[in-house]
Amino acid sequence: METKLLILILNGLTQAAIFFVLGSGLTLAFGLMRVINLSHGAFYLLGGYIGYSVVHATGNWPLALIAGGLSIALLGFLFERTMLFRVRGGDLPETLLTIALSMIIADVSLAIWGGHPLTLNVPAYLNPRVTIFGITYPGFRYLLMGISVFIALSLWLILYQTKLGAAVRAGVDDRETVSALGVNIDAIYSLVFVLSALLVGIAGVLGGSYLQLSPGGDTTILTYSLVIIILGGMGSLLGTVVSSLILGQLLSFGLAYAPQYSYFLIFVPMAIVLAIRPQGLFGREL
Amino acid sequence: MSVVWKDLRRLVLGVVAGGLLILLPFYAGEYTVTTFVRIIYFGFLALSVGMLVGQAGMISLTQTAFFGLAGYVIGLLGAERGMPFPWRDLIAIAAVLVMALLFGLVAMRTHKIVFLMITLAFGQICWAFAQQNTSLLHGWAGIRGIRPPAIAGINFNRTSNFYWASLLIFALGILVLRLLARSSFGLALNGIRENPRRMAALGYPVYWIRVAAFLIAAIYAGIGGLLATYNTGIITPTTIQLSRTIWVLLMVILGGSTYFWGPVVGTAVAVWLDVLLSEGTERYNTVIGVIFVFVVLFLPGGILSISDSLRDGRGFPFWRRLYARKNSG
Amino acid sequence: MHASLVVTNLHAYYGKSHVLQGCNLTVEQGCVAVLGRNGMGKTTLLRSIMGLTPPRSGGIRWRDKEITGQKPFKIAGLGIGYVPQGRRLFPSLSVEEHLRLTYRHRGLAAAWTPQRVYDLFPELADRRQLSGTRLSGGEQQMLAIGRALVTNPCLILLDEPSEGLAPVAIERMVETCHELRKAGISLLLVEQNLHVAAALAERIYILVSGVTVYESAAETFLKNLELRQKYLGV
Amino acid sequence: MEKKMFKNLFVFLAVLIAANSDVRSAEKEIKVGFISAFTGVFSSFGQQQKEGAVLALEEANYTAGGDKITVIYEDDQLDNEQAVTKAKKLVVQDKIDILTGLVSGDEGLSVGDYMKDKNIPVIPMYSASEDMTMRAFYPMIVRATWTGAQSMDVFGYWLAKVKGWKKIYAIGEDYSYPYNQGGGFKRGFFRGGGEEVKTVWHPVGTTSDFSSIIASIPTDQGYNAVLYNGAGGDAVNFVKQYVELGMLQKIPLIGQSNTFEKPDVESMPADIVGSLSAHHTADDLATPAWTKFKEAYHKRWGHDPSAASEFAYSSMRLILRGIDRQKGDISDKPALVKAMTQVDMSDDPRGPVALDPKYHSAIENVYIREVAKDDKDQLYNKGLWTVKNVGQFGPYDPELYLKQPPDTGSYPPDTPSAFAPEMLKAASEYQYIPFGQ
Amino acid sequence: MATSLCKSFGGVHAVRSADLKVPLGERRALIGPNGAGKTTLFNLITGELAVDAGRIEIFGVDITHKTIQQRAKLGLGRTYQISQLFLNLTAEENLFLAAAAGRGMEFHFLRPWRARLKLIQWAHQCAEQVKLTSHLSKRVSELSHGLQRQLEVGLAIAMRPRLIMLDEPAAGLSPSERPVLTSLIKGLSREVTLILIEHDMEMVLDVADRITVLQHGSVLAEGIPAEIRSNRKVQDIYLGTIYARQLGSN
Repeated sequence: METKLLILILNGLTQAAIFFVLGSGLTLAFGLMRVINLSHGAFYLLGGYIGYSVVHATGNWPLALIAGGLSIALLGFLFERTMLFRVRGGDLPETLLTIALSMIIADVSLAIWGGHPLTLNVPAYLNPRVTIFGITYPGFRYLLMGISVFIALSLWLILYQTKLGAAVRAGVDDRETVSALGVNIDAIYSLVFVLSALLVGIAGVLGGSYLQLSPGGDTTILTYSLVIIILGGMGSLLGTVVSSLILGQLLSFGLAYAPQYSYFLIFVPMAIVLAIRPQGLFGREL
Repeated sequence: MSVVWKDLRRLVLGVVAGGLLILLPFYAGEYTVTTFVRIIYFGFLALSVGMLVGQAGMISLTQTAFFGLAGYVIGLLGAERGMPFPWRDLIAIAAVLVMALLFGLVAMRTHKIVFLMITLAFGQICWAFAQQNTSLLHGWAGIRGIRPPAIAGINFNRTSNFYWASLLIFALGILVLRLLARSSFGLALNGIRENPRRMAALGYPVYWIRVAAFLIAAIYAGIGGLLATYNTGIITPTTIQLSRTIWVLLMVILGGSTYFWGPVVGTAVAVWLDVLLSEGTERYNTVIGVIFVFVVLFLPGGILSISDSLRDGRGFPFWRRLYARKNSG
Repeated sequence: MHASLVVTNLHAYYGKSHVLQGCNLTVEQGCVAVLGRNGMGKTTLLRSIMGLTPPRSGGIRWRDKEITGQKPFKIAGLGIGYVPQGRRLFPSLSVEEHLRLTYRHRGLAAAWTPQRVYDLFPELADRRQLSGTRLSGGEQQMLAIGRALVTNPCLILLDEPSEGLAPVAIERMVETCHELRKAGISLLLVEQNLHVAAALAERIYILVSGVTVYESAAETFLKNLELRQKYLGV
Repeated sequence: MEKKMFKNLFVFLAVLIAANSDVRSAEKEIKVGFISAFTGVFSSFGQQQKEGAVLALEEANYTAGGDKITVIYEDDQLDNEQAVTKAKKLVVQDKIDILTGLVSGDEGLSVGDYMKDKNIPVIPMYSASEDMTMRAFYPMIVRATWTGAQSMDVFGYWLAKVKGWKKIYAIGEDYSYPYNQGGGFKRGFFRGGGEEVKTVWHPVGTTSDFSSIIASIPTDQGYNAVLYNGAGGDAVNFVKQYVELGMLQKIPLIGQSNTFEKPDVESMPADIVGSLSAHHTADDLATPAWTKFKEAYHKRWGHDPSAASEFAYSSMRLILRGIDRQKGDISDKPALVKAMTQVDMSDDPRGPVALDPKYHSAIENVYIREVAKDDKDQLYNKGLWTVKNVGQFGPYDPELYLKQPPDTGSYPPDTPSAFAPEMLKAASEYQYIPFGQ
Repeated sequence: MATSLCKSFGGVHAVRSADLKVPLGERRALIGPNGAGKTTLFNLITGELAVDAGRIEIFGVDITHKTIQQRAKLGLGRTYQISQLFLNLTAEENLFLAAAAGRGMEFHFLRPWRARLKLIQWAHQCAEQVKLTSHLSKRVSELSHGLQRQLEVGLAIAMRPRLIMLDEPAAGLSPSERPVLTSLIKGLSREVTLILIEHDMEMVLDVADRITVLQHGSVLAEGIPAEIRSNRKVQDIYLGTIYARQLGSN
């Protein structure tokens, strides 16, 4: 039973890892641009699919990770530069545009990759069966946690230790003043959106390797992402870490002890937090 | 004089349009009638969303949940437990009101984009519950075999009868909403949309007015849900899934959220588009997505804004938009 | 590296209200002050120069280059520093980060670096890691000036720098401005506090309802009590 | 402004009405409505169905009984409300003569419910809800395919009786089709002497990480196998994680009929070779009918058929042959249905199929299969045993069977003791014949 | 009416211990340099900001912890430095909203607002008072800035307050537009108490019965206009202690 508990915690951490990669991109874009990117789920799916095609063609998983991430970053860049910037500042048009994009992406993906569930083959050297303290747990999941921690640290470093990060935070505080001081805030907007897209593209490849990709996955992923950032507080990196950890464990233990209601369960902390603190655990008042 | 003339013309137009609608089952095919029934029940849902978006400036993504809740209640009470009309229907509306009050009390503490996200989350909670609860709501399968009641010996299983009943309810719904929009409550809602801060300073209970608007909108969604469920005979979690919610929002924006008739026009176009597209192409989601992008970027006021800007001599909004872009760039 | 800002017949709107209704102004060397009562468009004038409120018509030339309608960051990049009204520091950034964020070397030998700013304002050096908004009013103003300074501008636009400051702090601020001028930086000052303007400016412009109605050497204006009464009510 | 809007609305309505006046074509054609999930979560099955049906139609050159066959495809995204709406559209606007398609059990029941009084034959293809041909049966339904329990009863009985297994841990998707599959399995397993089928349900499509469910499987309580009672994306996830967590070494994995179906099995790790399941098809059938079908299918679509595509092929052929039998005169719908039930389907690719005259359901072969690896390292389902002539009631007396409640998430119970004792006896015995004989 | 009010924002004391007592019917002006805390004090009284310490009372009722709405119901009306109007509604609708405020009209769901003749009449009267009668059916967004400022005052009087607080009513007005507003404010009923923040000294001297001067968040001086004009301390904050000498020597 001890083993079971440990595995459940490890599962929760794995879930948290993928949740964090998902949520961080969304929360980053929201923090600076106040854009709720509802095509986040579709980006995830597409990133995963592109990764799948790369693995299928080359057998090179790390290449797929990079390709999936970069292609979504490129898509994000194009979308931001050609459409999103035209409606900047309008909640409704921004939201609607991202919805529309997600419909198109999901449908085009269905046309290209079909409706069968696909999964990226992780090469054996990345997925050894690791046994620690008598618990056998897939090595890829440790890798996943590692990648997630790496991303979290990188984001923290970028945001809090670089000039770029300072510019981003200053832009969140007062975008007008920061631009009057010589910072090209529009370029930073694009950059943040691209970074957000890159992260979700990577999440797609990771998720497609650890789970699977199939039509309809986009809305599920979008819902998870929204719950993560609402719970943690929109725009807060720390909040995303904490809420990913909470939701990961909740989902893991929920599946073990009340599998029928596991999905419903993840909404419970969100509902409680919303009723008490509408801005989320670590969010700022908007 | 000209005012009288205008009123007369409006009256004539109204009577002719009304007449055409009432006589529809006599000159149009059954499927056309069925489609109009769909327009009516989705129209209720669109009015619900449109009232919140257009009149009160609140983008709510929970309305389909109320739509579904009403359907589930009549399914549970009517089809499964044999409760007669109108009790099950009244209880359904009451249930919608209770849920709207609960959600409203929480959601109205927030504004704008946070409100949008919270209502989105509420909608998802309802969907997740409906999908996962197998003991009461039968999960995925939902509830089947819901039939419209026979009232005064009229069989509402007949498409034309059901259509007339729906049309009557819809006309009443439109009338009430019209009165509401012109009432001091409607004006207060507009005031809140424009400037909640000033409304508070004038002494209006902004929070409660918003809650009341949310309740009224929920009733409209609920009525739509009743009609829809009677029409299809089943209620399932897919009725309240996210894509449906988004679809409804599209209808409202397509028609023009700030216009009274906007949601209705949008629904009519969208439902018909759905019918035509699903026949013509398997990729209709892409087509709808592209239309959506087009509307948001170039026709943000919706279909009804076309005639407005033509009348103002501003040209077709699409070209105006492009032109403005060129100039500023 | 000499400053030359020429504003001609500038019109700008704030929403629907026509705030600048034909504004003319020239800054060459030294310090120019724009005076006027509240709501006369002084702040909007600075915002228009910075590109934050793009003018509807009229021209802004900076070193013989048209900058009307440019993006704010480009204008800043051309060597105009900005100290906004009310300081507008970034709550999320520490003092150090404020200075590092806007620091631009421009290849100058005697560039203003964060270190030089600390030398100028030793009180900031002690509070490097503190959030900018947790400083006192005077320190906040120092930081706002320092933040503009490290962009190494030739001209700094100062919007009501004395606002909300204690007399001692105002004195300190005035001293600082004198030092900046010695370092060859021109100043365009918007003030309500006549004494700050008097202590700093060489030329004075008066703005009434968005129109420059008066221009002269500072002394001429300050000595003329009748004019002061007419335009400023003091 | 208002007047303008009103006018717009009016013009708009007029246009709509004009555009939709119903026109019936004069030339003689038979219209077949085809509702399935071509987009959304189940789109994979919808696609396979379409491929199978199109193959049958092309072989018949889109004619039957001398008439042209037109198929109208409608996508319902597996949304039951949409399914009914689309059925309505097909009936009322397109005036179809026959309705087919239908992937899921609930979809079948919903559409079936609507079609009840429409006097139009309904030929469900993959929808396996047993009630369609049992408790909710009406004479216009002809199902030449299967019910959820049909193959699973055979499978459960075999595991208990032949392999001697006593305890199974079943994890399934929480909706009606797995209920029926699980129900069939339990009946067969208990009848064969099984002692427990511990059942856990999880939500469909939204659970992506099953590892916690897997970690909760007790490895020390003597379970002989874990039955994964789900399909599609969930199955791929489950199986993958089951393998990765090293569970395969502890407890063998078995599946319901669709768990290891092609093409999903191709996304699963090769470690699962040997995992058992039962279905009405097997990928290595070597009968001439199957080989012919497989080759034609491969030629037309570039990949191998699955059960879903074979069922669609066979159902479409049933429709065409039924029309042939009536020589194209389909005005008498009950006669058409009767003709269909009399169609000779002994040459069906998956083996001979006959129709039960009372409930219009299929009597056919069940194959017990294991996952194997072919020479190209692709996984497939290799036949082990064949049981012939299995009907939807299995070995039970139909009246007795119908007296039992329908299968749900909580019925049948997990142990035989809480079970109707008469259900533990059978009217007939299955004959397990080695595959290929 | 307000005693020892304090408010600080992140370490900056915007208002520290300000006392203000305005008798019924008086017209009081608040002046002081930018950042002296005038608007903050204003927002404390109207309830847009919460009080850190101190007590506010109007017409004998303690309103320190009352909501904005409750204060409005007690008869407190205000205008804003930056117009807070309902831009996409007509001027008439704007005035009606203010006229109907606090009269329980907000939950009359079905009766058209136009049917409330008394309120309409009152709204029209207010429109006349702020000289907007000919613009009633225009959308506010189509009105000029000057007319919007007049409507801003119109909204405040339409809610029949007993105390009106005007926050820089002349902000952004051209000199030609100012007299209209000044006469309009002067023409208000004497039963209404008035508190006004304004920088336009001409207007202040013209309108106010008494003037309160704020500096650094506290009251520096208070008196009738003539007293204030000659008050040495007030001159100091305009002329300053440090630079007065310098200026004198210039």
